[in-house]
Amino acid sequence: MQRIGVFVCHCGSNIAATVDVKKVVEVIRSEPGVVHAEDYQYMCSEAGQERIAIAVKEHKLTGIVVCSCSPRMHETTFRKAAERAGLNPYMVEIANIREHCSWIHKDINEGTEKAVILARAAVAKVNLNTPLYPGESRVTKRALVIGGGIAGIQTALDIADAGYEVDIVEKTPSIGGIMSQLDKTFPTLDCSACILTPKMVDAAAHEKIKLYTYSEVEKVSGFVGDFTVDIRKKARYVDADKCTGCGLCQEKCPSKKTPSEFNRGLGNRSAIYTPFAQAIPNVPVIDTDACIKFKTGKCGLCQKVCAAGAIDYTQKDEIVTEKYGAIVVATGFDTIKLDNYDEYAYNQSKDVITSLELERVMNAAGPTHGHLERLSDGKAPKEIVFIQCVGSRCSDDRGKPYCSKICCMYTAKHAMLIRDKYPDVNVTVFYIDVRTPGKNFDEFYRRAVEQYGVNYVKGQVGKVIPQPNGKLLVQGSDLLDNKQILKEADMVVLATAIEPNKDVRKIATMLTASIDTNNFLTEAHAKLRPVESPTAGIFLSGVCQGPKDIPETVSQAGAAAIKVVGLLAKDKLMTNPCTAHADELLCNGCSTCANVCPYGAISYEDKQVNDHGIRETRRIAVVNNALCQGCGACTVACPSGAMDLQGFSNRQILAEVDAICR
Amino acid sequence: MQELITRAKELLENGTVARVLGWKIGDLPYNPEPAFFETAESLDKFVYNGFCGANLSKYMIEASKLEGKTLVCLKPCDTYSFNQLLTEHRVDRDKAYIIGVGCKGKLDVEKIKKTGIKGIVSISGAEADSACDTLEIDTLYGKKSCAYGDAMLERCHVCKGKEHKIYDELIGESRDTADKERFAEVEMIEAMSPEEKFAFFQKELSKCIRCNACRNVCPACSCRKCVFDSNKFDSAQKANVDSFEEKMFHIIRAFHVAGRCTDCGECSRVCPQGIPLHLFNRKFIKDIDELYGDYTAGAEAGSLAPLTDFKMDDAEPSIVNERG
Amino acid sequence: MCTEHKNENHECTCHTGYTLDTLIPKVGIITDIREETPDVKTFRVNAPEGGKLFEHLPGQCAMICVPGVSEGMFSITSSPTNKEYQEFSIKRCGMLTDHLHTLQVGDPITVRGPYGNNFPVDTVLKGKDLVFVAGGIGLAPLRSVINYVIDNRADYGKVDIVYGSRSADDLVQLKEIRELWMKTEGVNVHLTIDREQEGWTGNVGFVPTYLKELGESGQIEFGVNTISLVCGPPIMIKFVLAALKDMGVSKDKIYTTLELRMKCGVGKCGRCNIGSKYVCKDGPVFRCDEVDELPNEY
Amino acid sequence: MSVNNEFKPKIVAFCCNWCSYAGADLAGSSRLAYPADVKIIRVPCSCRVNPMFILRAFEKGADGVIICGCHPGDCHYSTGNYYARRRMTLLFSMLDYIGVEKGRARVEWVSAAEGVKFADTMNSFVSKIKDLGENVRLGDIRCKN
Amino acid sequence: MLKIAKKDLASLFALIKESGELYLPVKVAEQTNFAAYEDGAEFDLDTLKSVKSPKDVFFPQSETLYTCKNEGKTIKITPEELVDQPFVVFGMKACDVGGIEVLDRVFLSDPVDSFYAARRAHGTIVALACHEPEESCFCKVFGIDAAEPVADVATWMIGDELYWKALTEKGEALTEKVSSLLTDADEQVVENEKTAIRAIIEKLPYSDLSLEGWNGDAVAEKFDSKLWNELYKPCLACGTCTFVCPTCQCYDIKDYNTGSSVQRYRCWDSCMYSDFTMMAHGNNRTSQMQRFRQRFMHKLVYFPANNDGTYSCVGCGRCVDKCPASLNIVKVIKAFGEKGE
Repeated sequence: MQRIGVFVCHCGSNIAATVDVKKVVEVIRSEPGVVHAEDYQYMCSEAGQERIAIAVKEHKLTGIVVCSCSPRMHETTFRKAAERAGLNPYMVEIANIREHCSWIHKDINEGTEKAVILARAAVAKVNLNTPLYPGESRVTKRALVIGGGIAGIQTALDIADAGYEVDIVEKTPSIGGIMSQLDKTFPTLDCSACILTPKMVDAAAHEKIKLYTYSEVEKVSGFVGDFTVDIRKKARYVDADKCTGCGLCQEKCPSKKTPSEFNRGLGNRSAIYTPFAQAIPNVPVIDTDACIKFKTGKCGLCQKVCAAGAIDYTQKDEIVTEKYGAIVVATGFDTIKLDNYDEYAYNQSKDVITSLELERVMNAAGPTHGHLERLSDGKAPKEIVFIQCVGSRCSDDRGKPYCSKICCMYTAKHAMLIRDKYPDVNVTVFYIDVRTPGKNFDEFYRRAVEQYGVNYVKGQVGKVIPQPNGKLLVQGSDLLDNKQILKEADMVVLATAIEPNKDVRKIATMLTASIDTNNFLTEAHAKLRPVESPTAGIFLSGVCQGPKDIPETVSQAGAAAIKVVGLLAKDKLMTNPCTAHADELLCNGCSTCANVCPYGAISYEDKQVNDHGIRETRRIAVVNNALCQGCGACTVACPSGAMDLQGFSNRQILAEVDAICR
Repeated sequence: MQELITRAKELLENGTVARVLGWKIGDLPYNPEPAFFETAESLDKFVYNGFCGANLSKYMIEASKLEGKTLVCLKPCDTYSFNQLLTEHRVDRDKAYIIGVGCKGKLDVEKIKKTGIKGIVSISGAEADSACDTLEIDTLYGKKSCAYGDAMLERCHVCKGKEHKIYDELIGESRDTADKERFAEVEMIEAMSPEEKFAFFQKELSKCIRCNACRNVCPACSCRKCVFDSNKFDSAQKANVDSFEEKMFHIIRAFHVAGRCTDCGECSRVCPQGIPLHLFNRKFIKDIDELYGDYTAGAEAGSLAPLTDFKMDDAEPSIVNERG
Repeated sequence: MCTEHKNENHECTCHTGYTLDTLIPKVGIITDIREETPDVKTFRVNAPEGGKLFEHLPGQCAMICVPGVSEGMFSITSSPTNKEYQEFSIKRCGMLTDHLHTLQVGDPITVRGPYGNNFPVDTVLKGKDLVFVAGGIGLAPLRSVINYVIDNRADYGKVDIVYGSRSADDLVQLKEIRELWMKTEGVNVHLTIDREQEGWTGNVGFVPTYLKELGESGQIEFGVNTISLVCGPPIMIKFVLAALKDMGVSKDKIYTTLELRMKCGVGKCGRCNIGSKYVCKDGPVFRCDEVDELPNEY
Repeated sequence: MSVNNEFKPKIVAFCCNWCSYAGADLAGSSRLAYPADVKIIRVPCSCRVNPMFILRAFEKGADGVIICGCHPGDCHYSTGNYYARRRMTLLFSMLDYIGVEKGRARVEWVSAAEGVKFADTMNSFVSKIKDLGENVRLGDIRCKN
Repeated sequence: MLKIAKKDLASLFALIKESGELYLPVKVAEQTNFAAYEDGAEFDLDTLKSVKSPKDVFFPQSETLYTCKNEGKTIKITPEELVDQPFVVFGMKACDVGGIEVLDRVFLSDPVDSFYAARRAHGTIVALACHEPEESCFCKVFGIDAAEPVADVATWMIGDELYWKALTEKGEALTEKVSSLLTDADEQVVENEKTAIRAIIEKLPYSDLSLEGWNGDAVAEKFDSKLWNELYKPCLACGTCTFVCPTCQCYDIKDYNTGSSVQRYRCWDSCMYSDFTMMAHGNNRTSQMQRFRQRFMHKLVYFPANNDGTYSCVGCGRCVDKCPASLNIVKVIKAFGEKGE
C-alpha cells in the first residue's frame, strides 16, 4: 500500500465545467492508500507542479495520481515534477478525465461519477507501481533522410551544418523533387531552378552529406539511436565515378520515344537520360524498358561514344546496409490521378492540362521551350480558363477531403505571369474560395486581380466539352451574379489536388510510423510536436506530413533538422524502462515468448536457480532491455505469467479492471 | 508384451538405459500404475495391456534431469506430446530411448462400470496381443462380458492414427480404432442455441471439484508454477462456488494449451467427475484448423504454434459473430 | 434462529457452548507505532473502546489479517501483565508485512487469537534461574516472557539475557533494554553484534560464540536450576543448542519456539504438523528434547 | 446494475497507447459524445491484453469488454495486433461456444486519426450491450450483491 | 423395524423436505453426487459410492467465514450466519458415516469449529447399507460393518422395499415425522440381507488387508523408510485423492474481493499440492516424496497417535477408483506389508 496524493485539475473550465471537481476530491479521499487529495486550477502550470512538490514533502507521499488531460499530453510534465519533488518519475499515474470524460459527457453527474471511477482506477494502479529506472542506449551519430526534394535537401543541409553525417536516399536519378519541375515560385516569382539548384549543389558538395540517388530504402530494423537500414542502389548501368556528364550518350541514343517523367509525360526523353539539365548527380541512367540494347541485345551506341568508358551494361542492384540514429521522412507529394474526373475532359483533350503540366509548358527547359502554346495544335491560346479545387475539398471519395492549400497561390501566379507575358490573353479563374493567407500572399493575389485584370469568377465548372473546332466549351456557374456561364476557351488548366508520394505507406510500415487514412504521416501532436512521428527517432519534413507550400516546407525542414540534431547531440539515450522481465523461478524456458517478440529482445541461458530450496540449472528467458520496447506480446504468450511488463504489470492492469467494475 | 519385457531387460542389462518407464501390474485387474524399473527382476512386474492409458511423455520432463537414459514406452498418441515437449525444450531427446508400443485402443473402467458390471475380480481379453474385441469379466456377482469397443476411451474412438511420430524402436502391432468423426461432439454443441450451450457447460462444470488432475496430467500444461497457484495474476483461487471460477479455470487452461494441445484425451480420462474436458481443447483445434489452416500439434518437433504466428490476412475477430 | 431448540431469550440451545468462532477476528486500532530498526516496527494495538483485544499468556501468538491481502501469525511481544494494550514487533519481509508497514496510527487492524501454548512461566520456570538467548527479531517472543518475569521478579531467580543482531541499529527494543531491563536488579543483559561497527562499545561476535564465552568465563552458570529459552533464526538456534550441549546443559532444560509456521492456529487445517505434533496447538513453544523426537521435517 | 430502472451497463475498453487511445483523445478534443459507461484502460499495445483481463472484467461485473488497437499493418510494434487478432478470435469463439451472447466482447481497429470512428464504435457498442442486457452468464454471484 | 416401498420414496423425501433441507445422492450429468433434493430430481440409490463424499454436507468444499467492509476509518466484520435449520442427509453409506465420525474428532475437539458443529448439531443422518459392495471397498479392514451402518437411522434396500430402523433420538424424531408413510416390517428379512452382504464383503479382494505395523507409535520407523522413494514417483501432485476422500480435513483460508467488500472463505486444500505448506518461513515439504509420505503417515500413523488409535481412513475405496496414476493407500499398505517393515 502506498501513500498516495491525488491532484484533480480544473483545466480552467475544460474539466470543471462538466465534472464536479470538489466532489471527486472528497470521494477519492477515502480510497485505500490515499493520504492527500486536492484540486487546482491548472495542474500543468508551474504553480500546479509546485503544489505536488509541497504535498510530497508534507505528507511523505510515495505515489502521485493526477486527474487531468491525456497522459499523451502531460505525462512527462508530471513525471518531471515528481522527479523534482524527489519521487521516482514512474510512481505517477494520470487519470484522463478531460478527453475521456469532461469533454464528451455533458451531464455533470455522469461526468463526475466517471471521473471518480477513472481516478479510482489510477489510484489502484499506483498502489502497485514500483520505481523504474530508464536504461541507456548509445546513439549512432548519423541521420538518414528519405526523399531528395527541397524538404529532404534542406533538412540534410541543416543537419550537416551542425556537423553530423547525413545520407539522402532519392528514388529518382536526381535530387530536386517536384520543386525542380516548377517554373517560378510565389510570392516572389523567383525562378524555381535558380533558388533550388544552389541548394542541390551545396548538398552534393557538402562533405557530411552522402547522396544515394536512384535508390530505395528496402528494410529498416532497430529503434531510436540504433537504426539499421538496408538501401537498394538500383543499377544505373553508368559508372558514376568515370562519367563526366558530357551528355554525348543522351544525344546519340536512338531510342527517343519514352515520355519524360520530369516533364509530366509531355515531352520525350532518350533511353539513357538525366531527368533535367541541372540534375545532381549529373550521371545518366539507362531505362532498361526503353533501351534497345537491353530489349534486343543490339545497339550499344552509348557505350561506343562514351569517351570515359562509363557505360557498363552488367551493373547489378546493390544493397548497402547503414547504421543511423535518426530517420527523417521527406517523401514529398504528387498530383492525384484524374481518372475519376472525366467531366473536365482531361483524358479526351490535350489542351486540358494540370497546373504542374502548365509549369513545364511555361518553363524554358520544358517541352515547348517556354512558349505558351496549345499542346494539341501548338497555336497560342487567347482564352485560358483555370478551374480550382479539382479533387480537393471533395465530400465523396472520388477525390480528397482536404484543401491542398497551395493551388490558389500558384494559380494566381500562373494568371499573373500569363497576363504579364501575353497581355492579350484573357484569363478566367473559377474558384470556390481563394485562400491566400500567407505573408504578402493576399497582396500578391490582389495584384493579379487589379493590376493584371485576371477575371475571377466565384463558381464551379460543371463540364468541359471539347468542340469540333478544337476549342473547349466550359460550362460553369457564377454564384455572385447567380447565372450560368458558357465560355469557349483555348486551354483549360486544372488546379489538381496533391497527395503524399505513393510509396509512403510502404515506408511508414517499415518505420512503424503511424499514418492516417489520407496517407499523410501522423505527427506526434498536431500543435505541439508537428515534425516528430510518435515513433521515437522518426521525424517528418515537408508534404509527407500534410499539404504545405515551399516556405512552410523549408521552415519545417529546418525544425526537423534541429530535432534530429537535438537527438544526435546526446551520447546516450534514456531507454523506455517499461520493458518486459522474466521471473526466473517461474520461467519454463519454452521459447514461446521469443517466437512472438518483434524485436528479438529475448534470449535464453542456463542459470543456476534456488527455487525455495530446490537447486538446479534451468533454461531461463532473459530480456535485453535495450531492445525491448515494452509491447507486451510476450506477457500474454507466457502461460505461467513468468514474463511480466514493468509499468503495465498483470496485477496493475487487473487492479484497474477491479476498480472500474466495482 | 513379453517381447517388450525381454527387450527392456536386454537394454537395461547392456547399460543402454539406466531405467525403464512403463507400467506395473496393479492389485486390481484394471489399475496398472506408471512405474520406473531400475532392475531386471523388477521388470517381471511390468505389464502392458488395454488399461495402460496413461501418457508417459510428461514424466519424461523430470526423467530428463536424471543420470543416464530412460527407456520410455510411448503409444502413438503419446509421441505427439513428446514432440511438443521437445519443441518447448522441456525434455531432452538424448536422455530418452523411445520404444513405440503398439496400441489397439485403451479401456476406461468407468465405462465398464457404467454398464452395471460390479465387483470385478478378473478381466481377460485386454492383453496387448489378444484380439481385443470382447472382454470376459469375472465378478463377485457372476460372469459378465462387454464389447471392447464399448469400454474404449472416447479419445480412441477418434484416434489420430497409429503412426508413431518419434521413436527409436517399434514393438507390438496396432489396430485402427477410429470409428467416430473427431469433431462430431463439438459440432453438435456449436449447433445448440446459446441458452442450451450455457446450460450444458453450466451443468458439466458445476461438477468440477477443483482437484487440478486435468492440469497436472496434461503434457502441454507443464508450467513450473501454474498461474492459478501463484499471485502473478492475483488469481490463486481454490473456491468451489459453482459460479465463475470453474469457467475461468477451464477456459484459460484451454487457451494456454491452444495450438499446443495434441488432443491426447488425458484430461477427460483422469477427471474424477467425468467432465468431457476434451470438448474445450478440441474446439480450439477445430477453430485453428478452420481459421488458420490445418495444424497438428506435435506432428513434428519444432513447428511454430499457431498462436505464436500470424498472417496478414487472418480473419477478423468479428467472424465469430458472422459465422452463426 | 434455530426453531426447535429455542430457549426463552431466543438463544439456540444446541450450540450455546461456542463463543464466537475462533476463526473470526476482532477489530483493533493501532494506537502507537515505534520504528525499532530500519525494517522492524512495533505496533501497539487496542480494542476500539480501549483496553486489550483479548487476554494472552507469554509466548502465545495472534493472527493479524488484512482483508484483501492475506493473514500472518505474529508473536504477541507485550507481556500479559500489561493491562492497557498488546504489542507486535513486525519485520518487513513479504507482501503482508510490506502492507502492515505502511499503516498509520489510528488505522484499524483485525486480529484473532491467542493461539498456541506458552512458555511455562507459572509451572516449570517458577523459581528457576533463566537464560534468554535471542537473535534479531527472535527477541519478540521472548520479550513477553522477560517483561512477565520482571513484573513478577520475586518468583524467579537470576536472569541473564544474551541478545545479538546483525548490527547496532538492528537491535530491537534497545530503549526498553537500557531503561528497564538493565536497571532491574538480578537481570544482566549481554548485547552483541555480528560485525565491528564504530560507536559500538559492546561485544562483537555471533550469539552462539558469545554465549559460549559467557558460559565458560562463568558470567552465566548453567546449574541444574537454570532453564534456557532460545529464539532466533534456525541456524542460530542450531549453533546455540550445540554450544549449550558443550556446556553440559541437557536438552530438557532448553525451550524454543517454532513460530512462523501457522495458518488456522487451531490445529485443524493440517499445515503446521511436524510428525503427529501440531505446531500451532502443541507448540509453538517446545522443549528441545521434544523437538528431537519430531521427524526432521521442519 | 440498473439505476432508476434504465439498465446502465459497465463497459471496459482496453485501448492501445499509440492508436486507439490517441483516437479516443481525438474524439475527446473533437467533443464527440459517447456514453459515460465506457471506461478506458491504457495498454501499450492490443497484444498486451490477456484473456485473463477480459474474463476478470466479466467476473467482477462488467457487461461488455471492447479491445481497440491499431489497424493491422499500422501497429507501432509492427506485429502486436496480428497476435492480438488471433488470440481474440479464439477467445470470442470459445465464449460463443459456452453460450455467452455474441457481441458481448468485441475488437475494433481505430487509428490515431479516427476520432469519429472511435466515438461511433463506442456508441454502437453501448447500444449493443444495452440490447443484450446485464451480463449474467459470465459474472460471479459473489460480486453481484 | 419399519419399511416403505421403493416407489413411495419420492413422497417420503417430499415429506422430509417439508421440515428442512434434504441432501441425498442425485445423478447430474451421469455422475452421482450428494445434492439438495428438489422435487422431481433424479435421485440414485443404486450407485454404491458418490464421486465426492457427503462430507461436503457438513464440511463444504468452500464456505464463507466472514465478510469485511471498510467503513470510513474502521473495518466492519460480519461473521457468516451459522446453520440453524435442521436438515437430513439420506443415503449415506457406512464408510461415509465413519468418515463423519473421524471429522468429528477433528472439528469438535477443543477449540470447537462452530461452523462444523452447527451443521452437525442440526443434521440427521440416514444411512443406507451397501447392497452390492465393489472390489475397491475395504471398510471391513477399519472395523466398519457395511451391513449394519451406525447413524441416526439405518436403512436397507432389499428387493423393492426400504427397511427403516431409527437408532438415536434424532432418528426417532425424524421417524416420528414420517411415520405416516412407514409400515411395520419383519426383522428377519433384514438379518438375512446383513448376512448376505457380509458374505460378499468377505470375498472382496482387499478384505484381508492387514494394518499390522501401522499405529500411533510407528512414526520413526515408517518415516525414514526408503520405500517412500519408490512409491511416490508416478504421483501427479493433483488433489483428486484428497478431495474425494471422506476423512480429509485440511483446508485453506483465502480472501475474495467482491469489489464492495472482502469475503474471507475457507476451502478444501490438498496436502499433495506443491505449495500447501508454503508459509512465512518458506516450505518445509518441497519434494513430492515428502508430501506423498505425509498424506499416508497422517492417515495411518499421526492421526492414530493423536486420536487413541483411530485411523483416519474408512476404506471407502474412492481414492482407489479415482487416482489418475492408480496409486492409493492399499498399494502403500501392501508395499510396506511385503517388505516386512
